[in-house]
Amino acid sequence: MRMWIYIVRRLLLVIPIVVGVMTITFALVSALPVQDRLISAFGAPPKNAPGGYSPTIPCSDLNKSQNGTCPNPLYVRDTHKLGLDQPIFYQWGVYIGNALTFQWGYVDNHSGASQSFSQIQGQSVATVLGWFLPYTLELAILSLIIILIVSIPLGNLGAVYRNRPIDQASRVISFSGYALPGFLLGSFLLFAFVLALGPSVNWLDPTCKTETWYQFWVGSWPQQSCYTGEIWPTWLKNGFISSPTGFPTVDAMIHGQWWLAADSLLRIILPALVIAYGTIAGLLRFVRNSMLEVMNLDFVRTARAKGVPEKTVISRHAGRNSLNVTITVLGLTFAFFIGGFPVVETIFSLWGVGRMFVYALLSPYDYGLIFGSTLLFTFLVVFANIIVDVLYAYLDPRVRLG
Amino acid sequence: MPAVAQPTVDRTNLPTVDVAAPSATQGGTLTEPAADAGHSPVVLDVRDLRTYFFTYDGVVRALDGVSFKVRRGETLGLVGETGCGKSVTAFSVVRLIPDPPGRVIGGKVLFRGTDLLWGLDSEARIKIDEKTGRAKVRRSFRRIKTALERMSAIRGRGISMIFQEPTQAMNPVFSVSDQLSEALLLHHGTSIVDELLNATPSGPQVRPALEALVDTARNGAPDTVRAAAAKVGQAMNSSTFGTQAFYLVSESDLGPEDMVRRLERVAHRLRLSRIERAYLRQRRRQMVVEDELHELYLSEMREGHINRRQRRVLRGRHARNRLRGFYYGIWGIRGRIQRPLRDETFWRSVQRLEEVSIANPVQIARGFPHELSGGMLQRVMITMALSVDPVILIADEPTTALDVTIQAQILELMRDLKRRIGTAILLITHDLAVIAEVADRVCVMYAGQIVETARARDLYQHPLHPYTQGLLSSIPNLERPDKKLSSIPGSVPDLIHPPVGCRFHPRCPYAMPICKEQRPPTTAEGDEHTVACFLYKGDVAVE
Amino acid sequence: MTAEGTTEVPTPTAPAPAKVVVSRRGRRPNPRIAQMKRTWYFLRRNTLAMVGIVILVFFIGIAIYALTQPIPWTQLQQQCASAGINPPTPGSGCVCTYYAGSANPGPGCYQTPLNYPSEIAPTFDLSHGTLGPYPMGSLTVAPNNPVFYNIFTGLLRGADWSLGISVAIVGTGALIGLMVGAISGYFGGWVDEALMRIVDIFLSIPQILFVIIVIAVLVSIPVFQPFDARIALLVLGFVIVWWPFYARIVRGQVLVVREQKYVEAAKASGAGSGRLVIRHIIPNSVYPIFVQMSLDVGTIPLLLGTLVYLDFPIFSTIYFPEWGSMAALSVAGPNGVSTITDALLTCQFGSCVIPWWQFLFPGLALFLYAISVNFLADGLRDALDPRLRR
Amino acid sequence: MMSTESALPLISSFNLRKYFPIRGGLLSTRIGDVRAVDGVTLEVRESETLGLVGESGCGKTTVGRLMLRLIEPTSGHTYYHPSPEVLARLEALYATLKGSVSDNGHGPSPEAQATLKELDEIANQYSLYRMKHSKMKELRGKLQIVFQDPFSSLSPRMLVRDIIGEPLAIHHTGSRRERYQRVGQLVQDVGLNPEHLWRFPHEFSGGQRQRIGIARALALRPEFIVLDEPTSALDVSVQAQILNILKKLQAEQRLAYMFISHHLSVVRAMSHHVAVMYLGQIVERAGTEDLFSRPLHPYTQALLSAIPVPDPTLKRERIVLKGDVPSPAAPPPGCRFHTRCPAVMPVCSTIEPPLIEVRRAHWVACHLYPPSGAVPGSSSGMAPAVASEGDAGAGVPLAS
Repeated sequence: MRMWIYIVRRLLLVIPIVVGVMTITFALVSALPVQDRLISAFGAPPKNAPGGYSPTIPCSDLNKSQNGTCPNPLYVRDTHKLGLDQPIFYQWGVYIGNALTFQWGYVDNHSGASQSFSQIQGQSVATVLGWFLPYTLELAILSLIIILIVSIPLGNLGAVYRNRPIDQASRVISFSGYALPGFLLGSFLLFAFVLALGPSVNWLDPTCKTETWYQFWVGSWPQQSCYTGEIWPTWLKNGFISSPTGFPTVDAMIHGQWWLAADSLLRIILPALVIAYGTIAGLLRFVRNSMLEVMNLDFVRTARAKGVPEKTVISRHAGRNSLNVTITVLGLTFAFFIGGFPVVETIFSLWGVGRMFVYALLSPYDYGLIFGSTLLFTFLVVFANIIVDVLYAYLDPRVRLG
Repeated sequence: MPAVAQPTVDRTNLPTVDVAAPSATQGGTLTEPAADAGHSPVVLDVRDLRTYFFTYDGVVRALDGVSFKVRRGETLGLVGETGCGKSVTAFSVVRLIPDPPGRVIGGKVLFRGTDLLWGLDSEARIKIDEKTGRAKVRRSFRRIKTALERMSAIRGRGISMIFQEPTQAMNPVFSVSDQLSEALLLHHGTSIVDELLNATPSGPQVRPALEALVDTARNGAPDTVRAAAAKVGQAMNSSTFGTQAFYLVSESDLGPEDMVRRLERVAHRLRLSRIERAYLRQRRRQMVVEDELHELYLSEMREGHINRRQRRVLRGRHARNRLRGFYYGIWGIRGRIQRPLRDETFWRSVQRLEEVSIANPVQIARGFPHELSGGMLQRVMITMALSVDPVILIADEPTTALDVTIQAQILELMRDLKRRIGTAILLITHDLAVIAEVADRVCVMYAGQIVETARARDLYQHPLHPYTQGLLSSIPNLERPDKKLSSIPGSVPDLIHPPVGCRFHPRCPYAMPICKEQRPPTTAEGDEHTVACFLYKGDVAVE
Repeated sequence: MTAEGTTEVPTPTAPAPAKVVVSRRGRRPNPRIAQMKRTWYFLRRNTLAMVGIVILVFFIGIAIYALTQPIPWTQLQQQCASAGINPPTPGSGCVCTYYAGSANPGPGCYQTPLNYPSEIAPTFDLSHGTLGPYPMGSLTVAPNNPVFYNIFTGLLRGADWSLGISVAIVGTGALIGLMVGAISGYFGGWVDEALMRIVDIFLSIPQILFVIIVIAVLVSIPVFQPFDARIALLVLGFVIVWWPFYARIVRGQVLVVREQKYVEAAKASGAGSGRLVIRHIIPNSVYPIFVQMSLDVGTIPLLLGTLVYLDFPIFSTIYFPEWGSMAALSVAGPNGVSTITDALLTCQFGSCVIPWWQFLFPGLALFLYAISVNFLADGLRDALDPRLRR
Repeated sequence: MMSTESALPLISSFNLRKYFPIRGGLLSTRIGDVRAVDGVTLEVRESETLGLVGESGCGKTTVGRLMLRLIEPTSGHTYYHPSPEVLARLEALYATLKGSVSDNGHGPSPEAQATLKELDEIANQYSLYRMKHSKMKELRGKLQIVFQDPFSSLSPRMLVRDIIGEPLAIHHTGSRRERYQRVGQLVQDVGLNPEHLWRFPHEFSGGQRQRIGIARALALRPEFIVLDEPTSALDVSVQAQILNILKKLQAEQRLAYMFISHHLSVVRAMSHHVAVMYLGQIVERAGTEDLFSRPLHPYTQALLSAIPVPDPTLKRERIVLKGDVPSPAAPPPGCRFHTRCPAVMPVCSTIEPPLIEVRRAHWVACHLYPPSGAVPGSSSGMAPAVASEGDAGAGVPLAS
């Protein structure tokens, strides 16, 4: 009962955060120069229009001209169309409304992304991101699994065998994780597994297109096509939307292509490792320190005095308590975790929301895609935090029972 | 030797005894009249115990040659100011000293003739730097690990403890029943599983017993209902079902036939499925192996050498059983196959809570530590410590964190339990008054040494050591409040640079030159009364 | 621990006040120094921390040494000539000094921020064989306008930039965070609620993306266009994103300290809020940020590198040797395709050499710097935290 | 120590109430109150000690902090140095108020409103809680506090010299040099020596820290000091030292103490008057001798009998109270003690007994002692307790 109240309260707390994030993006957008916004909304001004989107144009019409210039009709029309002539609060309301209803603008042919992926021209940003989200999610889930599998046992061992080889090892791992930026680690791995080892192991190579592996099992092996600029796997139906679920691995299974499924998992192992590494670094120290603190607490001493064997003391009594801290920290570092995606997806030229963000960044006027992907990532973080809090409440009766 | 055979006897027969009738026939054989406590066998004999802490500021000589005896069924009080090493003594006995920084350096802790500190000297290689006074400690972690394994055979069933802060001392994420049943399973596991396996949920005599129970419940005085419930338990030879039935009928207000049907439904849960039985048998096998391991550890400590072959055999069996256990873990329904055991242990912990006369044991057992008051938690702690029928109970400042009225309750409870179970109690507190309430004999500690040991009566009537005298006279007295409080000047010395000779001499009113030079010997003044002070010239006590 | 004999029962005869003049002459050493010694003792026992200190000292030494080194003009000219760019003379050509706000630089001249004289010197030929479109051993922003310079010199010159920027960011962010956190924690109530909600909002946006979009917007704002010291914008953007971390940490600590009895004692003797916050609360709640700050000083160059790697425009116009960006530019390619992938696209297996030296050395420098800072920070935490100190 | 009745009241509080809100529910709205202090009326006389006794959570510490205005009360007022006529008027008003409120529980009657209005006027003039901050800051020098926990009451990052000198610095008394001289003087008064000034608090033992705390409280030459369990964290021998110092200081500087403690024997050794608190209310108030020799309220009797005595020879019959203290969030109706009272009557669970003067200067809030002039002697006062010992002692002693 109290648990439900807790969850509902947590959900209510999400509202101000989401609105606040949208407000921040709104502030950033409205700080942009008006002309850029017009271009990003309506494309480049027509060649014949004098002065383009400049607010005023020189004219000789005396009755409405001051010192030889009069307002640019194109500018006036489009600002009105975009609602930029309204008071700022009204604009804010409109913006929030659109953002909440996933109207984040359109990907037009100015976008670097649309140049690379001709299929997404003219689609709405939300749709496009919806197409790409599953690829990112698969990567995220895999790397989360890696994170949990590695960091919790290692951290606990580090606390138990304190200042001894395993502790030092975990220390070095975590610090090197702090100190290795994703792009360097990714490049190293790419070197090691793609160039150094050559085609013999290119089944690990994420940059390689999946369908070639597929074709290989079908019978032909075009080695070159592994490195052509082709981006989308042709085996997926209607362009790059894998159907029916959108998750390539799942779809491959549904299509009965088990090798394909295994392959598309194999190919995101390296990126997942790169993403996981940074987060593991952050998590390990917290797990270890919290475990150390818990093991100095009284109830652990009580358990020992009861005659509970040491293994059980650590795994059951201490471990369960430090698990709460671990989960909380995982929630806190989730934003960083998400921040790794653009880089990694770029290095390994995977397709995903992060890469969309980068493409949008490189294209001059593609604000819709930039802010859209940012909002999407933020929603992911918020969602993860809700899950973490509920899990925490479930694990800790002090929270659950108020 | 019989002293060692004792614990196995306790573990096997006690559960069946006290489960049948909680308070009445409780351990009548074990109770010792206080008169011949002097002649009853010594269960704990601590000789010249030394515990040091190696810190930044230097080596803290927390315990420097502490010796005392605890006899069966008696209560020994250990009293002294903060930092005099009372708690360190207790933790050294069960080897709960956090290491680093602490470490037991030397001495003997004979628990029924077994030296708990066996193999200690080879563990520590300590170099003390004379200039800075700091120390380098080399540890062989393997030896420490084995030593701790050995201790798990002693802790709980041999020596169990209760602590000062009940709210801190219980695990916040587990319910009271979880923590109680953990202790129960650790030490009575086999018998619990046996009873669960031998329970007969159906039979000719079950139904009538249930009906009898129900109609006694309709017009029943509680104890008659309880008796009827116990009869039901006997009928199904599972005593926990008796308790469960008692609380069912006393709480719910169903019509009689519904009640009977409901009871039968509950009883039906005791009819175990094949997988559940298999699981229980596996648990039992594991418990048996663990018991054997503990026996092995005990014998190792007795005979003084490690029996590697036997260890390898037992460990192998343990590991194989673990693997079989994983099979049940992988089996998706682990929660369900564990449920019979969980219910059993839950109701057993309810029974244990009844024994310490807690009014609503079911709610308490379901509750979590943060929902209960300090006094209640302390009772639960006592229950937990005593539920394994320990030979010695070490109570470390059990009432310090509690209020006066609650303290009175707890002391009352401890006296009562002592009368019933006859466990030897080592009571550690700074409050001379509390000691006076419960202790048979008292050791007064000062700066890591025991300065005086006597029967409580003697100590309070004629204290010999100046420190004891000072302590007693500095207690504000309710009877004579007008007299000015006399206080001991100064404060406890730091144990990094303890005073040479008698450690009390800087604060001692009778300090003599010899006190500054050598440490006074422990001399006997009258029977059971020893004191370490140069003022007294009794014959040197044989420790 | 107390020293002996200091606490005899008070004697009614108090000496004359004249004898009670309080001065430390001839008494024990300054207790603060004693505390530092204590910390240093625990730090010294921590091997990794000592390693970190050594590396940091080494790098600082390098930075100082680099500032004294002249620029090899003649070498520069030869190399530029060989690379087919018009030969440089001091102040013009492919290496020049560009002052913000002055006229547009000549061809192949790359401005440096804050009127910082460009240290760009030509590369040493580090390998045999060539790689795709890029000149050997060079860092580049885009294939059509190569920036030549010597990796070694760049590394030398990079030290002070990396340190300077991250210290500036962390310092400012920590200051803001300290103020916000202290206010929020001390006054509590709706102030706390509001501020913490804001902090949550900021923290729930992925930091890297947030920094990028903030800086992107700042750069595109016409007001900032003439003002060309974009590093200031960079720092500003990072600070906007970074202060909430410190605010949250400080606030948590303040909530603990606020309940301490000594604060109440000061209140009981009439201290106002200002005095309480400045004298009691802040001094007792800053330590946790120090650790966080030192960690971030190590982390931020990596993030700079990440920004550059994402080909973020702010670095494509202004260019300066900084480890993060050096490493990033060495692996980054045009529109988000990494050099490696590019190399894979251009030359098939084994037919060409991958410029490992390009990102190995800057990457190594970056890695060593960050890891040493982390070692030091962790050692500090252990030394300052009595619970973890053993 | 005999209580000198001639002494004037130095500080007196009327009907102090402090409710801490409990927040909860969906929008964390206020779902209840923790009634930490509920209608406490106290007075401390010049250079005398009032002992405040009670179990943990009974609100005694809150009373102390309220009387120093370290927290603002929910209602009620405290008057510092009230002039005799004001005091007399106040007592009269509160008496009438109590009468008029007790006869109709709901809503104050018109005359009650009149009294309330007059009370408000007096409060506006004299009450501690209506003072402007500048005036309050001056007064703070006269009202000081010594805390229970000697380990959290001294700032770990300040030198002892600065800790003790801080009140002086706050009030800008004298030059820096004079201040340090005064600090050195204070340090010697509490029995430390000047070299300690150059240390940090963590270098001291508990007793020494408590001495530092006392020195800090004395810095501004206060008249009234709240001693909040000053010795409960200390050992007996050190406790005796501290108590002796406090007594000496009181004799030298004519200090008035409010000695808050759960340790009755210490309270008896220290104080002239004693007030016993239970669940935020005062159940008994009397001179020390009177209270300890002839306790009237069952709770006081139980408390007294629960104190363990350091003498194994004498075995007293003890009243063991059942159960725990109820939570102050939901105090039981009527007499708050009736859930644990050994002498409980049906009336106890319905009507809340007023605090009435059953003997001279001996106030009790219990239905055993009817407000009528016929005051039962101590014998009949003990009677219910004695009767209760039968069922409390026999059978299961701790059934709750």
